[in-house]
Amino acid sequence: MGTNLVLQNVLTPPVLFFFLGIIAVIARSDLEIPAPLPKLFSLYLLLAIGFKGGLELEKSGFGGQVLPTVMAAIVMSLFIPLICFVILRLKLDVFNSAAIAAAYGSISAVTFITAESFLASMKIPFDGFMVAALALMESPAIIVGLLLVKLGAPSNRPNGRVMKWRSILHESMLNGSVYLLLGSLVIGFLTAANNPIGVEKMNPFTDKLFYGAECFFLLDMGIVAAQRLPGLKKAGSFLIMFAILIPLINAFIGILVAKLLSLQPGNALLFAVLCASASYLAVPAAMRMTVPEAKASYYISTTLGLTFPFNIVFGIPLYMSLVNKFIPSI
Amino acid sequence: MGTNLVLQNVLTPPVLFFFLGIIAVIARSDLEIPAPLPKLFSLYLLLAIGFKGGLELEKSGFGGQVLPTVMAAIVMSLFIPLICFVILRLKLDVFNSAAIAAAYGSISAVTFITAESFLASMKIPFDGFMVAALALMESPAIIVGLLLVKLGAPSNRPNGRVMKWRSILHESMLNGSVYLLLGSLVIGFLTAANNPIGVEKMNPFTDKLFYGAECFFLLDMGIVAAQRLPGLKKAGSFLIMFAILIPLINAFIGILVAKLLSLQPGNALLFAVLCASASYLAVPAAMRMTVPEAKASYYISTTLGLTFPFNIVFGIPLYMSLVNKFIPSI
Amino acid sequence: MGTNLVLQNVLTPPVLFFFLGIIAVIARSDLEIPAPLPKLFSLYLLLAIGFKGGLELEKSGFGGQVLPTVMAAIVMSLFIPLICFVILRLKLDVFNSAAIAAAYGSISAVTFITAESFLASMKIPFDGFMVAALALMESPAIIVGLLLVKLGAPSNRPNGRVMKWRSILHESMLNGSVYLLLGSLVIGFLTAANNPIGVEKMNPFTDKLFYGAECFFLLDMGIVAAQRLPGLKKAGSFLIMFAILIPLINAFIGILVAKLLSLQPGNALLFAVLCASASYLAVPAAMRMTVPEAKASYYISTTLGLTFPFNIVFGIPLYMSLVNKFIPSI
Amino acid sequence: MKRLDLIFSERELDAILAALEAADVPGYTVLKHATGKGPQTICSEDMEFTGLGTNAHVIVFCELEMIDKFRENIRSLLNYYGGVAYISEATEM
Amino acid sequence: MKRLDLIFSERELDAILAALEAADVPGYTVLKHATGKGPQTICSEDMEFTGLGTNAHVIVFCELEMIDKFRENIRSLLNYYGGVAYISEATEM
Amino acid sequence: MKRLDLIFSERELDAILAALEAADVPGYTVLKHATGKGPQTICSEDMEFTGLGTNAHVIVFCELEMIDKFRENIRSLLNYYGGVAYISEATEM
Ligand SMILES: Nc1ncnc2c1ncn2[C@@H]1O[C@H](COP(=O)(O)O)[C@@H](O)[C@H]1O
Ligand SMILES: Nc1ncnc2c1ncn2[C@@H]1O[C@H](COP(=O)(O)O)[C@@H](O)[C@H]1O
Ligand SMILES: Nc1ncnc2c1ncn2[C@@H]1O[C@H](COP(=O)(O)O)[C@@H](O)[C@H]1O
Ligand code: NA
Ligand code: NA
Ligand code: NA
Repeated sequence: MGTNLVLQNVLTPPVLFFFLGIIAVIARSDLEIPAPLPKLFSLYLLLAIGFKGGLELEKSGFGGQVLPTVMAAIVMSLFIPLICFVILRLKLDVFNSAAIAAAYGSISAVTFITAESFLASMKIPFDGFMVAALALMESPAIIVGLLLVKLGAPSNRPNGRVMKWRSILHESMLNGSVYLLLGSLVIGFLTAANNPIGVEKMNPFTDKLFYGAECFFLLDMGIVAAQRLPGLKKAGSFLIMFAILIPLINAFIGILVAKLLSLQPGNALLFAVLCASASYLAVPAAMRMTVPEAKASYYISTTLGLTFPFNIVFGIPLYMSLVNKFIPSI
Repeated sequence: MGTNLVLQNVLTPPVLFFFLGIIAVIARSDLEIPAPLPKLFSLYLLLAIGFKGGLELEKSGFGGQVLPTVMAAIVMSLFIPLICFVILRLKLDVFNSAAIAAAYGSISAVTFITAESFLASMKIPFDGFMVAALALMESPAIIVGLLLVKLGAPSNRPNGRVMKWRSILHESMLNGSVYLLLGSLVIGFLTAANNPIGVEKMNPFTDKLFYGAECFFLLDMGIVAAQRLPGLKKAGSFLIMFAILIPLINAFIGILVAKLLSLQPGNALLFAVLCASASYLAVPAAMRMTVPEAKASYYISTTLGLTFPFNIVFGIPLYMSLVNKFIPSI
Repeated sequence: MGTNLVLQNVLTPPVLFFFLGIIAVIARSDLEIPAPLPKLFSLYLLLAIGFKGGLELEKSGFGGQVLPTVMAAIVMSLFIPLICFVILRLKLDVFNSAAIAAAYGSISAVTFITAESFLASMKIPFDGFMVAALALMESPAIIVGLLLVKLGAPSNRPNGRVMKWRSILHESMLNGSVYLLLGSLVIGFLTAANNPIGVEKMNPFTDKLFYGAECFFLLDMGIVAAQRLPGLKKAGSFLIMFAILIPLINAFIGILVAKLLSLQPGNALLFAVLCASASYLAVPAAMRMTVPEAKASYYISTTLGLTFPFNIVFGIPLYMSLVNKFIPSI
Repeated sequence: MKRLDLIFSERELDAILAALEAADVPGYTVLKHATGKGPQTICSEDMEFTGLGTNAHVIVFCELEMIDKFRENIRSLLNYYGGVAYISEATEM
Repeated sequence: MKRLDLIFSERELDAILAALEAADVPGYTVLKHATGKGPQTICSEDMEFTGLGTNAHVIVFCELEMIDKFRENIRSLLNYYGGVAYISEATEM
Repeated sequence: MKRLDLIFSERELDAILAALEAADVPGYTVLKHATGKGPQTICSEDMEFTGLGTNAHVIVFCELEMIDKFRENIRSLLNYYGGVAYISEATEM
C-alpha cells in the first residue's frame, strides 16, 4: 500500500479532526463534547445520508448495477455474521459471539462517509446508490445475530426469554438509527420524484453542511474511540486480534465480490468499507434489548475502540490500494 | 378539496418528516430526539422567522395591504378566544376554558412555515410581511385569556391571586417565545435598514438552513404529537371535537376576512392558517404561570396532539381549496 | 469618538442580538438557552475560527507582518498580566490577583469576531493571520498567571500544592478551548496546504454559517453577561473600576504597539481588541484547577459581566476611533 | 442533620430558591430536567421545548430548625403549584 | 413513608414505570442521563448517542405496602437487566 | 447499608471516582449538570460552557466499612476544592 494513499487519507479534514479527538484523550486535554450534542450530529448524519441516498436512488433508478449491488450487500450482511460467529465461538459464549457477529455484519455510516470524503479528495467517482446498500445492511445483520441466539442459546434462558419473530423483526427494522436512515431514504426518494423545489431547498442542510458536521462528529468519535481503548485490554487479546483482522478479511471478500459485480473502483472501495466496518449505533442498541446476556463492553470496545479507528485511518487507504490492484480502473 | 392538493402537501419534505415521526411512535420505534435538541430547533426557527420577517417588513414598508392585514390579524387574535371561550364554557370551568381559548387565539409558527413550504412547492406567491401578523397575534390572545380569568374566576382564588395588569402584560409580551420572535423581527428590520452586509451574511443561517432545520424539527413534532394522542382520550370527546372543528371554523372566518381585505391567494391561505392554528409554545407557558388551575394536559393535548397534526396534514390543503373557491386568483 | 461609530457597531446583527439577550434579563423575560446549547456554539466558534485562521495563515505564509505581529501579541499576553497583577495586588490576595491578571492577559474570541463583523460592515479590510495572534495569546497568559502564583503564594499552601512545571504547561496548552482552537488552526493549515477540495467543502460549515451562529451565541452571551452583573456588586467598586479601565489602558498600549508594527487600521483594531479583551473560557477553567483558592465569581464576573459587554458595545468603536486618530489609513 | 428533597416544576424554581435563601440555608443543590408524575399532573420531556418546563429536584442538607424557618413559605408554593417535599435523616461524612 | 431509589438502564424505563403504575403509586420522579458503575457493567456518557442509553434514576415516595405491590415485578426486571433498588425512611415536610 | 451523597464540582469527578474505585466500592451513580450554592461558592448553569463546569452528584450504596476506606481521601479533596458529603440509612428492596 502506498504511504501516499495513507497520507492522502489522513490529510482530509474529517480524519484530521478524528486525530484531534484521539490526541485530546491521550494528552489528557479536558476537551469534551457533552451529551446530547453527539446525538444531534449522529441524528443529523443519518437523516442527511438517507435523504441524499434517496435522491440518488431516484436518479439512478433500480436498473444497471444498482439492484445486483444492493442484493450482494444484503447477502454480505447475512454471510459475514456467520463467519464471525464461527470464529468468535472459539473463545466466547453464544450470546457474546452472536452480538459481536451481528455488529460486524452491519455497517458504520461514519466510516462510509469518511471513505466518500477520501474518494472525493482523490477525485475518484462513486455512485450515490451505494447508500441504499448501506441502509439495507443493518437489519439483516441484526436478524442473523438474533437468530443465532435463538438457535444457539441454552434452552433454559431465565424469565422465559423465548425470542419471538415479532420482536426480532421489531428490533431489526424499528431500531431508531435504522428507522431514521431508511425513513429518510424513502423521503429523499419521494421528494426527488415529486418535489424538485423541495430537493433544492433541502440542499444547504443535507448537502452543503454535511462535510463540516462530519468533521465535528469525527472529533467526538476520536474522543470516544480513544476513551474506549483501555476497555479493550480487559476484553483480551483474542478480541483485539479479531477487531483488526476481521475487517481485513471482510474487506478482501468485499473486493472480490465487487470485482464479480464489475463495480468501478470508487464503488468497489465503498462496498469493501461496508463489509469491513462494524456497527456501533443500531446493532448494540438492538442487542442490549434482546440479548442482555452479552457484554456491552465487548461489542462496543471492539467496534468503536478498534475497528472504527483502524478503518478510518489505515483501512480506507489499504482497501483502496487493494481495489487498485484487483480492479483496474478504465 | 382535491386529493391532489392533499398529496402535494403531503409530498413536501417537512410533512413527510412529520409523518416519519408519527409512524415512529405508532410502530414503537425507539427513535427519539433528546432534550434540549427540540429547544435548539424551536429557538432557531423563532429567531429565523422573526429575522426574515423583519427584513421583509422593511422592504414592504407599512403601506398597501400591510397595515390593514396586521390590524385584522390582531383583531382576530382578540376575537377568536372569545368565541372559543363561549363554546368551551359549555363543558369546562373558567380556568380551563380561558387557557384553551387563548391557545386557539394565538398561532403556531410551525404550522405557518409548513403552509409557506406548501405554497412554495405549489409556486403560489405570498408576502413576507405576513410574519408580522404572526408575531403580533401571540400577545393579544394571551391578554384576552388572562382577562377572561380575571373577570370570570371565582373571587375567592386562594393565595390572593388577584391578577395584576402588570403581570398580564409581562406574561403576554415577555414570554420567551414571543420575546425572541418580536426581538428578532425588530433586529431584522434594523439590519435591513442599516446594514446590507449584515443581511447578506445572515442569509445562510436564517434562510438557506431554514428548510432543513424545519424538517428536523417537524420530525420531532411528529413524535411529540403522536405521544400526546393517548392523553386526548382522557380529555374526552368534547375536547376532541373542539380541536378539529374550531380550526375549520376559524380558518373559514379567516378566509372571509382575507377576502374583505382583498388578499392574494397565498396571503389568504397564510391568514387562514394563522386563525386556524393554536399555540403550544408561548401560550401554555404563560398560562402555566398565571392560571395554574388550568390543566396543562388539556391545552397541550388539544393543540399539539390534534389541532397541530390536523392542520399540517389536512388543514393546509383544505384551506387552500377554500381559498381557491372564495378568492379567485388573478 | 464619533457616536456614528458606536451606532454602526450597535446596528450589526451580532451586537443587536447581544442587546436582545441583555434586555431579556433586565425585563425579566423567561427566554433561556439551556445547557449544553451554549457549549455547542462555543465549540463550533472555536473550531471555525481556528480552521479559518489556519487557511489564512497558509495563504499569507509567515513572511511580511505576520511573524512580528504574532510575536508582539505573545509579548503582550506575557506583559499585560504583569501590569494587571501589580494593580490588583493593591486590594486582592495573590491567588485572586494572579487569576484575574491571567484572564486579562488572555483574549476573548467572541469579542474578536464581533470586531471582525464591525470591520466587515464598515468595509475596512483586515488580515486572516490575526487569528494566529489570537490563538497564541491564551497559553502564555495562563503560564504567567500560574508562575505568579508559584512565586507569590505563601509557601504553606495546604495539601502540598507545589505547582509543577508539568501541570502548568498542561493547563496552559491542553485546556479544552485552547486545544480545540490551536488544533483547528493546524488542521486548517494542513488542509489548505494539501487538500483544496477539503477547504471548499468545509466552507459552508466554517464560513457561511459562521455569522448566524455568532449571533445566536451572542444572544446567549447577552443573557449570561446580564445575569452576572448583580454578582459584580459583591466584587466591590475596585474590581468594577478595574474591569472598565484596564481594557482602555490595554487597548491604548495595543494601538501604540500596532503603530510601531505599522499595522493597517483593520489589523490594528483587532490587535487592540485582543489586548483589551479578557478570557472567560480557557483561563477560568485552568485557574479553577490549579488555583482553587481564587474566587471564580471574581474572575468570571469581571470578564464576562463587565469587560466583555463593555468591549462589545463601546470598546470596539472607541478603539476604532483611536486607531483612526493614531494610524492614518493610506 | 436533615436531608430535604423538593420536587416541583422548574417554573417555580426562582420562588423556591428565594424562600430558601430568605431562611439563610447553608446551601442547596438543583437538578433540573426531571420528569415524573404526581397525583394529578404528568411532566414529560417535551414540556421542555414548549416552555412549560420540566421538574426541578432540589436537595438541601440542613438542621431541622432551618427547615422550620421556610416550611410555611414553601408549603404554600407547593400547595398552589404542585410538588412534593420530603425529609430524611442524614449525617455528615 | 418510604423513599425508594431505583437506578437502571433507561432502556428499561418504560417497563419499570409500567410496573409502578400498575401498582398505582401516588407519583414518581425520573432523572435521566445518569452514568455509573455496578458490580459488572459500566455506563458512560458515550452510550447516549450509540443508542445503548445511559441510566435512569427513579425516585418514589410511598408507603411500604405500596412497595410490596410492585417489589416482585421490579426485582425480576432488575435481576435480568441489572440495576439497583434501595429503600430509606422519609417524612413529608 | 448506607447511602452516601457526594456533591462537588465536576472538575474533581475523576479524582473522586478514582478514590471510590481504589476502595473497591460495589458501584456508584453519577448525575452531572447539578447547580447549587454552598457556604462560599455559587455554581450556575453558565459555568458549563465556560469550562468551569457545574456540579456532579454522586450516589453510592455501600456498607459503612467501605465508607471508612475512602473517607479520608475524599474528605481531603472536598476540603480543598469544596463540596459536601452526607450519609443516610438505606436497605435493599
Ligand atoms: N410520590 C411521589 N414520589 C416521587 N415524586 C413525586 C411524587 N409525587 C409527585 N412527585 C413529583 O412531583 C411532581 C409534581 O407533582 P404534583 O404535585 O402532582 O404536581 C411530579 O411531576 C413528580 O415529579
Ligand atoms: N452500589 C451502588 N451504588 C450506586 N449506584 C449503583 C450501585 N450499583 C449499581 N449502581 C448503578 O446501577 C447501574 C446498574 O448497575 P448493574 O446492576 O451493575 O448493571 C450502574 O450503572 C450504577 O449507575
Ligand atoms: N447544605 C447543602 N445542601 C445541599 N447541597 C449543598 C449544600 N452545601 C453545598 N452544597 C452543594 O455543594 C456544592 C459545593 O459547595 P461548596 O462546598 O460550598 O463549594 C454547591 O454548589 C452545592 O451544589
Ligand atoms: Na460490516
Ligand atoms: Na389561531
Ligand atoms: Na487581553
